[in-house]
Amino acid sequence: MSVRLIAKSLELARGGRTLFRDLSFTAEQGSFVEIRGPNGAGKTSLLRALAGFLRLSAGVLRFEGAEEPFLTLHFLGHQNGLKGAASADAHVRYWAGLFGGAGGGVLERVGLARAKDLPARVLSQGQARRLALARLVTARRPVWLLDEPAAALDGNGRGLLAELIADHCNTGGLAFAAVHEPLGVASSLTVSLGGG
Amino acid sequence: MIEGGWAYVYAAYAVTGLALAGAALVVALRARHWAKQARKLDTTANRPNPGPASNP
Amino acid sequence: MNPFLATFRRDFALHWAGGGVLAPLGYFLGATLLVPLAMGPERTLLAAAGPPLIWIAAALAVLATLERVFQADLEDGSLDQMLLSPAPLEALVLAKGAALWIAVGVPIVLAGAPAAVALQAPPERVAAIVASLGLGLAAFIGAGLVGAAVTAGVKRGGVLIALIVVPFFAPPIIFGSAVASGDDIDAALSVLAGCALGAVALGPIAAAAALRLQAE
Amino acid sequence: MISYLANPARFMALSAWAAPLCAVIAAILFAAGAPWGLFYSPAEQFQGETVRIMYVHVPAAWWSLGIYAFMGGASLVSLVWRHALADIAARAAAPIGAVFAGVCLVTGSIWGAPTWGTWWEWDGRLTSMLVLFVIYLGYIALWAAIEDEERAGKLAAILCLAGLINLPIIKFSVDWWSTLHQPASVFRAGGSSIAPAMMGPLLTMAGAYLFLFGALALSNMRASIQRRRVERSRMEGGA
Repeated sequence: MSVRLIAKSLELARGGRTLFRDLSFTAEQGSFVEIRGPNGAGKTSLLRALAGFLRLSAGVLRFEGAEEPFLTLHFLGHQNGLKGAASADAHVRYWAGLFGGAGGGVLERVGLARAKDLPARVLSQGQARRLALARLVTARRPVWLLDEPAAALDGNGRGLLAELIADHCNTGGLAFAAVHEPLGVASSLTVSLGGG
Repeated sequence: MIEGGWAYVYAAYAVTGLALAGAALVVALRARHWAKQARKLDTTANRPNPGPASNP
Repeated sequence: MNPFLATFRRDFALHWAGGGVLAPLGYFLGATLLVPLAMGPERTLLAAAGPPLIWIAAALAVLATLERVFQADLEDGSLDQMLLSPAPLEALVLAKGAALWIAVGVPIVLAGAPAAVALQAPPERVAAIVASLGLGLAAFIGAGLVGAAVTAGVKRGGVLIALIVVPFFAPPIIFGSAVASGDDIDAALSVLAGCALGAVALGPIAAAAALRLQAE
Repeated sequence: MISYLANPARFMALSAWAAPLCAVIAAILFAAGAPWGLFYSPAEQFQGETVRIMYVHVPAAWWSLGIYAFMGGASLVSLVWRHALADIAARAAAPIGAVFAGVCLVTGSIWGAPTWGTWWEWDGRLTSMLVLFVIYLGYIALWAAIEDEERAGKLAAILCLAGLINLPIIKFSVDWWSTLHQPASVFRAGGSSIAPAMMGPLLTMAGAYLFLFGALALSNMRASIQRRRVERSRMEGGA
């Protein structure tokens, strides 16, 4: 399923302040888009608008090749979306049910196989972020919206992240990432916000 | 027939008068305060005086 | 496993974690204990007025569990994931409500039997009281979901939820207490069932609308 | 009409003369209605003079419900057409509705005191009004508790509509509850059985309350709009 995301003159105002205006871009299938900009420039808001959580003040957003946009994307925010009392394995089973995926071999993929039965609260920051990354591969969804995905990841954690994104894009996926420094994946498009 | 009704009647009217007048007073004061702030904002906005902006 | 069951299983498990149902259940029994302490141990007085007061204890116990139903999901980012599920958010909210009803509601309902007897309810009425508590708890939770959703973003919103939801508790308490005090039990039970169905049907819709706003 | 009013600047221009006009009309109606009810209308065969309390109690009862219905309408407009002004209107109306409900409760208990022999009797109508009063408090408290004003408006709108749907159910259950526990209360507070001579002052006072609500709600809205403008300019370091 090939997905193309077309954005025309997007505009967003929060609490009377305009975060961005006349933002247009087209993201082709298989591309990795970096979203850059200083803190408070609206990177997170843009990602949440792409995810459909946030209503744009103006502009047109079109997911070509997907009937229901929110069914075609994964969202990785600042928080990991983890429940401290639930084990890593329980999280994967829950996400498999929630998104409708198989969820097999996912923990191995992100290097958390040994921590399978540990409750999420005992995981380190890096391990927790890896578990959140596991959600991206639990159910196959063409569009990834990643908000500073490398946060709290150590060296080989970043390696894993780059690998996941590269695999995703090579197999026809599309990924957006709000970043402060490059992730080690060639980006075919850069959207920069808050230049002012 | 209830005797001495007038005491109750005056009590009820007094309470109503107090409550409604009190509410009106609070609303009027609040409206006046923010009208003044808005006016002050307009004067400093379209008359950019060199002096420091008078923050309330 | 579909999203509804997945959410139900997860919330049900989370209710049992960390001491689980001990706190709400203990609170229910503690609140019931306050009744004779307040009214005196005199049995005839208790028999006349005691049983309906179980409903105050049940309402308090439910109110105590509502604050974290959605606040936790909003804070840890789980709400965003629920919005991306194929199942409508209303269904997932219903699943969370059902998990709360079974994990917390049912134990309180069962504890209602000894509590009713303790408050001098006639033994033959205890079954009706337990049935009414089951329906009443569903009505409380249905309404409580709305209160929990609109205050999810408020820190220490527990007291605010209580204030917001108390008016919605009036009908279930009226008809539930009528059953407890033995006034035409069948009529009261049927209307109580109506309240419960209404709350379970409408609560999740309003709560989901509020949660979508919280996620903005 | 809704979109016409939706633009704050136009609303400010319109309300600049509408609010004082409502205030003047309300003052006139109060000045006419109160003496009319107090001195120029008949006492009642059984209640004697205390029936005159009806002229301050009944309009308060009518409008505390009417204002909540108004808030429900504004909430619907806010959620469906997303007008920010609708949120401001509902928030401006709520405290006035609460004051009217409070007046209704106090005057109701004063009115009932001679016949009931106590200052508060759990009469069906007064109990429903008390529940409505708590609903108003919950609505106002929710607004106060949420920092983000835009979100607070929409969440309060949802709560208001949930309350609106529940009001008839609450009214029904409280009425059933009050007949269950004691016979229908003795005095007839409203409804068709009002003597024609009493309708004059009653309707005048009802008009007075309505225009008072208009004046207070409009000025509350004006204040909220100006407050938002001032705070927003402060936020941008303007003032």
